[in-house]
Amino acid sequence: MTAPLLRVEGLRRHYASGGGLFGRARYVTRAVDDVSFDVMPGETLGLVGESGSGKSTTGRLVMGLEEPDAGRVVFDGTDLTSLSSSQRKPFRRRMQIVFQDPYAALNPRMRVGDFVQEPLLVHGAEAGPDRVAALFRTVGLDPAFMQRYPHEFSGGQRQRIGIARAIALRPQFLVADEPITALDVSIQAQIVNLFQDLQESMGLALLFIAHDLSMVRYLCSRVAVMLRGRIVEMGPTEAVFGDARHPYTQALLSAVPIPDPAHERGRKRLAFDAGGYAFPPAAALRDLGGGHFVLMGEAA
Amino acid sequence: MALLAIEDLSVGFAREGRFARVIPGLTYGVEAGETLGIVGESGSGKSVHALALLGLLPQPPGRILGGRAVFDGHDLLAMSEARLRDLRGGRIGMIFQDPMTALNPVLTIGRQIAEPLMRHKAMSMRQALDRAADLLALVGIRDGARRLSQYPHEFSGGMRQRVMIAIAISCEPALLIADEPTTALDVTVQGQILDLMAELRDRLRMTMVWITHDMGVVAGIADTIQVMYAGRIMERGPVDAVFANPRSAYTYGLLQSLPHGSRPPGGRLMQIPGCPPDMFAPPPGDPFAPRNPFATPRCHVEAPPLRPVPDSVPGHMVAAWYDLPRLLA
Amino acid sequence: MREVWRALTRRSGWLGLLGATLLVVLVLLAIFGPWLDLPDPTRTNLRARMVAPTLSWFSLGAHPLGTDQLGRDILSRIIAGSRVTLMVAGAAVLLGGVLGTLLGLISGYFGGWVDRILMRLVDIQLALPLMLLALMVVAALGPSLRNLVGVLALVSWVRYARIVRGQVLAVREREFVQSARAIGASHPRIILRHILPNVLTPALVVATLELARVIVLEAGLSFLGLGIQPPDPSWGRMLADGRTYISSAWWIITFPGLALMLTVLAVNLLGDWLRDFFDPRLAVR
Amino acid sequence: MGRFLLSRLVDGIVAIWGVVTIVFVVSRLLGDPAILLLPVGATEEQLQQLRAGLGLDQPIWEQYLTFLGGVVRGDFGNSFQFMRPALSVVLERMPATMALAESALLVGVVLGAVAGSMAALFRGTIVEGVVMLLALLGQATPVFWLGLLLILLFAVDLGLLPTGGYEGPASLILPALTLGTFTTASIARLLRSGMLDVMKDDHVRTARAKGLLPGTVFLWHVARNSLIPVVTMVGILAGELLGGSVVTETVFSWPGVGRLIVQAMEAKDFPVVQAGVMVIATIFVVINLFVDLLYGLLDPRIRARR
Repeated sequence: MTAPLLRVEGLRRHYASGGGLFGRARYVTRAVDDVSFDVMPGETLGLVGESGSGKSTTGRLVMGLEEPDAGRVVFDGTDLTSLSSSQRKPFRRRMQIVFQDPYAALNPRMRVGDFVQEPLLVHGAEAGPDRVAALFRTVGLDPAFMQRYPHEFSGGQRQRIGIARAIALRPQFLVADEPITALDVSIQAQIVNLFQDLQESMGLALLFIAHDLSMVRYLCSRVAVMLRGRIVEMGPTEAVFGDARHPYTQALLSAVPIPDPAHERGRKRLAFDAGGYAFPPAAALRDLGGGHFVLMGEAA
Repeated sequence: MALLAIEDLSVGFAREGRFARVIPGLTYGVEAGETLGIVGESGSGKSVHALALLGLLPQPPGRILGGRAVFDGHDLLAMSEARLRDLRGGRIGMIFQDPMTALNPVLTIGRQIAEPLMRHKAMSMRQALDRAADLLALVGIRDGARRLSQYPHEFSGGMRQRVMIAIAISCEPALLIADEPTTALDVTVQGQILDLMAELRDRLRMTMVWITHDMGVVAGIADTIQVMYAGRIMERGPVDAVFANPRSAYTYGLLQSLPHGSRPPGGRLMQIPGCPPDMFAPPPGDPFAPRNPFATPRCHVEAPPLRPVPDSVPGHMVAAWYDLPRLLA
Repeated sequence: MREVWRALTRRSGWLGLLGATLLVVLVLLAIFGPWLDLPDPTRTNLRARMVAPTLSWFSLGAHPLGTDQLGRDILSRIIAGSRVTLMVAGAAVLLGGVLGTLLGLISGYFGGWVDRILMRLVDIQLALPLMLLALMVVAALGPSLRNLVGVLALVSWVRYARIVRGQVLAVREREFVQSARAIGASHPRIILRHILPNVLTPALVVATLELARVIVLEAGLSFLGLGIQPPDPSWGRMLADGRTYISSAWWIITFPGLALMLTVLAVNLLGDWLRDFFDPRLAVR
Repeated sequence: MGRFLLSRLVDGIVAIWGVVTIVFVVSRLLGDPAILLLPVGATEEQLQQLRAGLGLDQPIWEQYLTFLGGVVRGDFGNSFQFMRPALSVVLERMPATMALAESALLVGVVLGAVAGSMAALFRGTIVEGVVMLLALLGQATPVFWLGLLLILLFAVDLGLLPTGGYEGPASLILPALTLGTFTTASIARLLRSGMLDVMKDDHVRTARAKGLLPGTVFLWHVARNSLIPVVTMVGILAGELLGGSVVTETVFSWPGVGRLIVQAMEAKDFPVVQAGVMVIATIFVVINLFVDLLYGLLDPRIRARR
């Protein structure tokens, strides 16, 4: 068995809100609470959950865009959380991120060619126009677009530009934070196929954060389901989708609309109150065999 | 008889001195008791035409260029604003996409539900608030009497959408237009809202127009599906027939580009190439032709009319010069 | 550039165009004033005291806008006054703008205690009506031109700092800045390449609005005798001097005030248009 | 809510403390008050004596603490001109300043609100054009010039109203109009643009989709929501108003705090300057405290956050 490329252990991030000049914080949001998972080289792990479940924060913590309150992010054997930002820089070549909103993800005052070139310059890599043009072609864009500004592009094209920037340094690992959510339906498949092509040609490992369960089922070999900052179920995609054990996963799967009228007419949705659900005491991920984990209390 | 019959509705938009006919001429009807699901991407004109019907389209930049929309025997577009106002919120209810912004943040929920009742049912504030509490119970919000005095920010997104539904159905409308009411919601909440809407529709015997971009949602709630692209109807018909046997390359592409189950090794999604047209410079002919691998030369020059599909169920119509089943075979 | 032109010539843009034109004319007059064939603005002529305006432009030696109580030509004094006013206000706005933008950038980007201290300083300064602050400082340091510029800059940095900080806070969370952090770009690079270009336009908008405020403030100080000192002509001072003669010579206070109002109007028009063009959200300040 | 009030109060006190410090620093920059106080040709001994009497021979931080202590007790020292406590000199002039500022604010809020609403309601018509033109001119006209013009027109030419002074309500009209013009113009413009923005909001579309009458939509869904930025603006405008009062009072020979400060500055009577500035800064801070409270009343989201 090979070693995981990325190992996340006990990651925690709490946000304090409220409070003032002297008061201590009034509310604590457990954005990410004791999250652990591995990503193997070349593998795609799906991270699903609803808005506010902590999935995007997890991605940001993995990338070091936010500091965790506790826990470790180990990349290829090195604990990144203990590194200074200059020690961390070499790892930035090897792991990158693609964002959700293709409108906010590009600097509106920078030519897209410069934007794609920037990581090459920052890391002192070969950054000539040919290299940038090659990147444009890799993501299916005409290199003639390099001189243009972001507002001249459609959503799908912008997302391609964001991807070109992310893969410029040939990373081994990519966080894709809801990369298709903001796109039109007819464009989503283009981007998913692009991810697939890149994965095959570059051997990329992918942390695919999404709330579209059908897409996750299609794209990911393993999936982790998050609820209010915690992973409640994780395992090989078919195990989780075919034999969901956690009530939240079951409710989620029962609610996914399927484009098939006959199926939809017979559907029974399971009720689940995500906000009111109480985690059982001493809950921990327990192995059901075959790498399928479910968050359960001790009694179970 | 059709409760709502739209004939040749045409809507334009002006921006920075340029003009676009975002809806070149739309004709369709909704039968009483029917649920029509309108599917389309951004820019397909699905939301714009609904706003235009009710006189809610901001003009300018929008402009209604012509057509009729007969509701219950009267043309909404020819009606005075005062008469249209009597219908809005009364016999025609509407629900919008984003429950976070669709409610007034500085007024209590109770007042916002009570307003249409006072307006259309001549209730006093007191009566209206009593009724509002019942309506909250109807849309599944417990402890309604207490929650009436709360403000929108004290409600979650799903709860706010329930409040919007309570407002829309408060006067028991004959027609309910729902513009992407579940798009901004999480999957499980979307499921709850879909169930609630189906139940209310049956209980109040409402006719419904449900606008969405999600094929899965339409499959669940609609009797008839109408697929729109670039302001035109590409295909329309009973959901079972259209999903089982799509005749428009666009409908087919949309359905095929969605993932089904897990990926077979080496498998790829079928993708629709290109991107939606710029409505300020639309392609001549069939607007989908430039992205359509099945397009015939005629598609590029002449827009096809919406015609019945000969060998399908009644009501199944498609706008295409090509014969998709034959091309696929 | 073409976009700017199109926006300027649009229906709502003509006011901005008007402002820009007025301002350009004013600046040209201020620069080329000395080359115009006009009477010396500081030369007194007691035989021609309080001559009423004549509009015979081309007759040599005439006073189109009249003369003041010392017989000085009002038109040439207004033009000479515009030089001083524009120089003082321009320098102050530039100085205040650079300082405020810099501090706003630092405050917004790094946050923490630097931010807290700076913003507290802003609050304190905002708790003091500007006019009073300027009055006090000028009274303390003496009304030299350099002090005046310094005081006006001190008064205006606050608004830049506030707006720029707010913008930085918004831009900092945008995904392209996150992306720059993700590729390991240095702080200076992120600030200079990604943040500064995206906050410059709001800062420019503030600069025009500040220019108008500072011009009025300077005129007010001069009016109270604490601004530009004689013999340098200044609009505020001309108004103050003309007060005494208000019942006998209306033109002494009318024309300098008109010049002041037109200048402020021009700058405001341009500023409003810039704001609407670049960022309508800045409207609520 | 209580905690919020407390924290705003602390903010206000910190701001006033900052003003005190600025005033202290500036007054020490003013030069040696002893030289200013004594007639020319005073002996070094006399100077030393006066310095000791004023506490100017103490180390600077001790002077600062003494000054702070004085401020807390309301003791700014005696006015050099009037030879009695500076604070009481200032407070005597307060009613005049308050009368002026209050009337100007009233003029500004009422006229501004009416004009702004009209402009928004009749957008695209001549009404909006006229209101906006007047508002632009109003914002561009410096108070001292406007004051002079009004005097020229109503006092000198028409002889309807007094040119200045403080005799009866008639003498308040011109100064209040002068001072209130900028406020009127600013509120009119802000309210108009605020209303036009709110009119585009989704919730107004919801209100219209309910079939509500235009009056109901405007009053409850547009005007109600547009008030919030206006209230913030009033806090800022209060500062402009207090600063503007310095000039307005000078133009109209209005016996208020502003004119007193200017006169005291000319006479280097800095205890009065200090007391005057402190009083005005305090008023400003108190106004903004009220604005913050009002803000919470208008916007339940903010109420909840407190």
